[in-house]
Amino acid sequence: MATSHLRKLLTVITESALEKDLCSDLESLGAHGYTVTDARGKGHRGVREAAWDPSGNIRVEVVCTKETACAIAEHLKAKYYSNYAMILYLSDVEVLRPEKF
Amino acid sequence: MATSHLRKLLTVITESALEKDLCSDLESLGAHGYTVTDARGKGHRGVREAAWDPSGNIRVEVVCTKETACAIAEHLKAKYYSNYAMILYLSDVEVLRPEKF
Amino acid sequence: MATSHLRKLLTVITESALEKDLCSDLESLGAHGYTVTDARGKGHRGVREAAWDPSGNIRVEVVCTKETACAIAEHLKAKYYSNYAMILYLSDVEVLRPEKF
Amino acid sequence: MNGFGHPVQAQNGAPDENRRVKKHFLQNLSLKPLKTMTTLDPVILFFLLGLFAGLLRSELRLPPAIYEFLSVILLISIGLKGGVELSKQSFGSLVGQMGLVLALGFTLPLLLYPVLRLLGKLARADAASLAAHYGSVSVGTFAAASAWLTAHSVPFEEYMALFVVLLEVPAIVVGILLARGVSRETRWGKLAHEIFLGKGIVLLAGGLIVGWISGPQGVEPIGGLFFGIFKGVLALFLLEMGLIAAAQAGNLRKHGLFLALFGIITPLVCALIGGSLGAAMGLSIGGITLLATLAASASYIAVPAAMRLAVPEANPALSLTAALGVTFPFNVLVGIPLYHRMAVTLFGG
Amino acid sequence: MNGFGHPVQAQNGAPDENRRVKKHFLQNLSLKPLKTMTTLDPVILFFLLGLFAGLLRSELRLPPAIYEFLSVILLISIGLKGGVELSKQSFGSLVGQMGLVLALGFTLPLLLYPVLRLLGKLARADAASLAAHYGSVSVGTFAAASAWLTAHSVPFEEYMALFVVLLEVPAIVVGILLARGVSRETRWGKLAHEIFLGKGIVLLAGGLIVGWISGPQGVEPIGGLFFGIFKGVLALFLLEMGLIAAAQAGNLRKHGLFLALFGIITPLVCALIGGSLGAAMGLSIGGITLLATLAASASYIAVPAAMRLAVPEANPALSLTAALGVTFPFNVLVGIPLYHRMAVTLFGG
Amino acid sequence: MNGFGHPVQAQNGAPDENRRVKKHFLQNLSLKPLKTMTTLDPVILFFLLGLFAGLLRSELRLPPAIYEFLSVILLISIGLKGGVELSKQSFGSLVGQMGLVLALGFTLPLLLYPVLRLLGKLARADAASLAAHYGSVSVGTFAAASAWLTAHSVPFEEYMALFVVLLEVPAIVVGILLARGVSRETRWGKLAHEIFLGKGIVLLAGGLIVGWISGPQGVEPIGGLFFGIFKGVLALFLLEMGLIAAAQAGNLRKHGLFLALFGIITPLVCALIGGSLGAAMGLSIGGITLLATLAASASYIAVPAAMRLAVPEANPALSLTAALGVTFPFNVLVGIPLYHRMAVTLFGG
Ligand SMILES: Nc1ncnc2c1ncn2[C@@H]1O[C@H](COP(=O)(O)O)[C@@H](O)[C@H]1O
Ligand SMILES: Nc1ncnc2c1ncn2[C@@H]1O[C@H](COP(=O)(O)O)[C@@H](O)[C@H]1O
Ligand SMILES: Nc1ncnc2c1ncn2[C@@H]1O[C@H](COP(=O)(O)O)[C@@H](O)[C@H]1O
Ligand code: NA
Ligand code: NA
Ligand code: NA
Repeated sequence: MATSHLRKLLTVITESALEKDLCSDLESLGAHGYTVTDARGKGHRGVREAAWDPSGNIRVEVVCTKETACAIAEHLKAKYYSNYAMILYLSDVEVLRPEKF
Repeated sequence: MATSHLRKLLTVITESALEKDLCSDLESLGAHGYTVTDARGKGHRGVREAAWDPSGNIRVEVVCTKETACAIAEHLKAKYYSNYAMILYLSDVEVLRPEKF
Repeated sequence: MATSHLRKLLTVITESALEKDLCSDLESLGAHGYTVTDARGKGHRGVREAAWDPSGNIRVEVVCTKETACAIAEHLKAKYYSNYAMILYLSDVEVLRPEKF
Repeated sequence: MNGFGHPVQAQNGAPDENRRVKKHFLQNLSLKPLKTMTTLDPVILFFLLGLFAGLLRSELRLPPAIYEFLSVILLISIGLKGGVELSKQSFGSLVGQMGLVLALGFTLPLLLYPVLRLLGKLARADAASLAAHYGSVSVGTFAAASAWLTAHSVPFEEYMALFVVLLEVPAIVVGILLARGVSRETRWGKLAHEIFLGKGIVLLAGGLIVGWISGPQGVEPIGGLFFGIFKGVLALFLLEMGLIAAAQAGNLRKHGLFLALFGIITPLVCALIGGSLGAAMGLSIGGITLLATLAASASYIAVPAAMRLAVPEANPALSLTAALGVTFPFNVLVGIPLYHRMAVTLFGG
Repeated sequence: MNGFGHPVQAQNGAPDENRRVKKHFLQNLSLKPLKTMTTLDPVILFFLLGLFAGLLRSELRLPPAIYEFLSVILLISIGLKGGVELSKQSFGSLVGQMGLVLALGFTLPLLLYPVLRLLGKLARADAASLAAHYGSVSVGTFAAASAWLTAHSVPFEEYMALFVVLLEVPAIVVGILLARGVSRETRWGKLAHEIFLGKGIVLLAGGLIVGWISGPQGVEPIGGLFFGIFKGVLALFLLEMGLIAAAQAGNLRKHGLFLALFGIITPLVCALIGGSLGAAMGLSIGGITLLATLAASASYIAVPAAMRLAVPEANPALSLTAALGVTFPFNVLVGIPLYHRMAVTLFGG
Repeated sequence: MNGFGHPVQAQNGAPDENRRVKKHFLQNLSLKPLKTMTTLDPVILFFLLGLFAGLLRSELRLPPAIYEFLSVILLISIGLKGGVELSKQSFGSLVGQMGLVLALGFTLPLLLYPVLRLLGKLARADAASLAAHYGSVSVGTFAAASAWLTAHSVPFEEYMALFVVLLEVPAIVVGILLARGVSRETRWGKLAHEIFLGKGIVLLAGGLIVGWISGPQGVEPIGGLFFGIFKGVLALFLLEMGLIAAAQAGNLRKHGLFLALFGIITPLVCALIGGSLGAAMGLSIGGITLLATLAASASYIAVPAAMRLAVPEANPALSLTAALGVTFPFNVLVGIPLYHRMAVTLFGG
């Protein structure tokens, strides 16, 4: 696999209520795609159970360049961190087709 | 993103039946939070289908310090590995607000 | 955790319709296990909503050796990339029991 | 009869008979403490079952998809039923009532806000959000109240489902204005979309319109799902609501006495206002009871969703704990019969 | 009657009465524009509700598990009903009809393919895939058509559910052959497995067999779920289908006029072919209407799944947009009554 | 009648008529092999459908949420029905029976354990776990048995749902004691919580209590969901159970002949013990059949969950394969009629 390229994987875990807004933020900040799964969990803002719809979490993944990842992270921090249950982390990934991300 | 900090992401994949016990273990070992998603899969203990509730897997993620991650990993290995379908892996992640993890 | 070992985590995000074929490919290429979660998302081939079954995505994870990961990645690229919605990325993970992967 | 395949006997047994027989049986057993329960509908017993199971931390959890399914059926059923009755009314005669009900929806949150600011010493956003929750309505409570009235053979204006739709929205608008003021740039277009096209309104109003167009015989073929199993669906829904209400108990301990008191006193006061309006509007005793219940109920679906996006700095735990953990159980277990008694006593001349 | 616990009045009200009353009510209101809707079944109104909610980008989304649940009940209900009627037929008398219907299933895609290649200028795989979609059938459309006929008191051959099963498969085989040719190594074994053991066929054929073995009284105890709430389940299913159809609208804009035209003209032509065959087979007017509807309908479950695996280079957006975004709504809203009128006019001597 | 909107004819057709007609029809077709199936209830046919679809590796998979939904309705229905009948009994007269049934629950696993250790040569934990599974009961099997009795017009003591609750727990306690001994520190508090507040017990016992408090007429308004569609829900549930049972077939090949033999012989022996106890308790033939079936059935919900946490070193594949892959199908397809025949032959004097 000589042709692999480095990108960033940004993972955001937050309230389901934000899905729509968050995804349109991601697109306008330059992400070429995203993947969402339903999740539940616990953090500083307590248990989020998913017993009924709006009480659950979503887990959003974006593979993108380092610059885009940082821009998204800063934006989310500024816009959502103070009022919403949200965590966010970044890791390094290799991709095969760099033009896609 | 000058202010990013290194943490460990611990991912555990195991039987849904363990969710309650596992999460309380995580908390008592110092995790500040965790995220759970439902999953299915196959490993050394065969196919786990999620066709009905207890036959499925969960995928649990914890972002924490290296020390906590190792403590949790050792604990889970000792307590569950011999009798339960379980795998566990660690990776490096960058977080924005280190005080949360 | 002196005894941790390096492996690759391969993550594939693709159409749910491929689950059966993809999993049997993984096994025949040497993966010792895999984990599947249901997902939705957006990419070059548009929105995949999961509103009804076949319109959704799956997110498949495989922990394996570097060689196996590359073999799988090449195979998937050759077999599915041109006709299916699919992305694929690799990252480094540490595992406790190397013989399992 | 010894099987599961057939409905239980006496489809036409009068409810009074029913209660008499039950009392009789319980007296024979001489289980005195149960006697107070003789007026408990099975749907209420299912709510209690969920509540106890939740408080005892039972494993019992219904998948979210089931909760969705049950609430979809409830919303459509209520809408359909209301629409069918609406089709029997001349629309003109209702415009006056509709205006008054809308006015109630704007007034209630305006009354509650100063109380929350001054007595509750809550921050502006939190006070506005709580006011919006209690100014709006809970469809589950409305369903429980209709079922209670039916079980007690109290007739009511079936078209009141229309009032549920009307009462759902104004409090949201008022709440956002209270939190943000008029000056700041709230994205009203996006918000209106969010509110009017949310699940609750679409299904309730959609059901109303379908019922209204189709009329009584038109909806009959789909009645098996939407009317025939309605009360069973309500029982399961309340079981789930009991579990959800119990899950709020932890928060309740945290946020203290104020929420508990607010969650009980507010519905009492609002019921009086709503009931009086109903009487002024010339509703029947059943109708007065229902309007009182609507005023007394607090939203836990439409308003939380709207507030989370429009007033994110309001703490959602506060309003959900009060609405789901205190007011919903209070209304379902104590409030509804109380509001009926109130209607009879004050307006039953 | 003032509660939710009981089905709406007049279980035995004749449908004609029904429509007369409805018309009467709407005239009194003098809401002229609604008058064209007087023949709209509530299940169609629910489809429109879903369509509008979807087009307006409502929050309304039913969890996939509910969609699955509804479609499982629909498939089994249709199968059971067909099987019960089959048990009243002598099997021998149907073999001829079955052969003709199978021939229809092989012929339709062969007729459509050249049109798509020459007029539509589509690539081979895309033309073959679209031909397979339109050569096969949609169970949801069949259910809507049966409900429409029942609501309009048009009798039909109930065993036609058998034809749904028969028409589902041949077009898939033809489509794959058109795309791949006979020479190339298609894994037919795997494909046959995929097709015959897919959800749709298993439940429909399974229901048929159960109904056929059990006979009318045998299935009666399970009738509460599979017949009693059938039309309500269909209403919810069509609500969801409306949402799904609306979601295809975006694609429609992209893929332009051709798909829209193809999605409307094809069902008209196919309906004529299917209806003529039905008349030749000696079916009743209702049966002719149903066979016309089946021919006019396009698969959106079995065929997309099979094509995705067997002809992956075909763009699934093309066929789904046409089948779900154009043809399904067209058939449900306009086609079914039209095909009935056609049957009466052409073959109603 | 030619539509889906109405239940199939002859709501009051006697089951005997039913079977006669069916036989007649099948003889006319002269399909001899089918003749043995004439006593097959449609719910059993749905089980077979699931089994075959599963063994043929069909795509058919119901979402887990549906499985949950169906089992919630089943558990509550059975509980309600039992509770209603309980409300007609004097409680005192049942205490004796309840004691005997509890004793049965403690005895069965103690009888099975030595057999599994000595004949099966199983490890301590595995033997204890299997003993617990077979000492406890399966609610699905109970539902199938009640439906079978009803379909064959065999009356039984409806309050036996109470025995299901009573039989569910003791075997778990015995199993854990057998695996762990008394000395070791098992966390009984946590376990008791796990067991008594598991989904199964809460819904079954909850339904019992609600039915018991509400009485026959009290539960009537919720009967549409819990009784009206019960048998259809059971049919879908058994379809799913067929799929699940088929999925165990792979394991069966692995774990060999012993499990297959154990899974068939154990229910036969247990049925004899349970049936004899029923006869000694003075139950009717239907009641004897049901108690035999309960004794013969193996738990696949409550016990697996409890054992997984309390005796994790027991291999869950062993007990699930036997209980789901062998004993459940055996009981549903062969056992129930057999236990009825046994009851008639041995105790039918
Ligand atoms: N340390 C953590 N590890 C993994 N997930 C976390 C962690 N902390 C929080 N989360 C997830 O992020 C959500 C929001 O976190 P918080 O804002 O801290 O309440 C929680 O509901 C969890 O699902
Ligand atoms: N190599 C692997 N890669 C990804 N997931 C795995 C792997 N091995 C096992 N798993 C997951 O972990 C669960 C338990 O594994 P095991 O204990 O090996 O049966 C499986 O059901 C899979 O979901
Ligand atoms: N940049 C990305 N980051 C995360 N997920 C993506 C990204 N691009 C695509 N995906 C996911 O992969 C699926 C297929 O992608 P595509 O083939 O580009 O349509 C999408 O539906 C998304 O779920
Ligand atoms: Na209110
Ligand atoms: Na067609
Ligand atoms: Na047993």
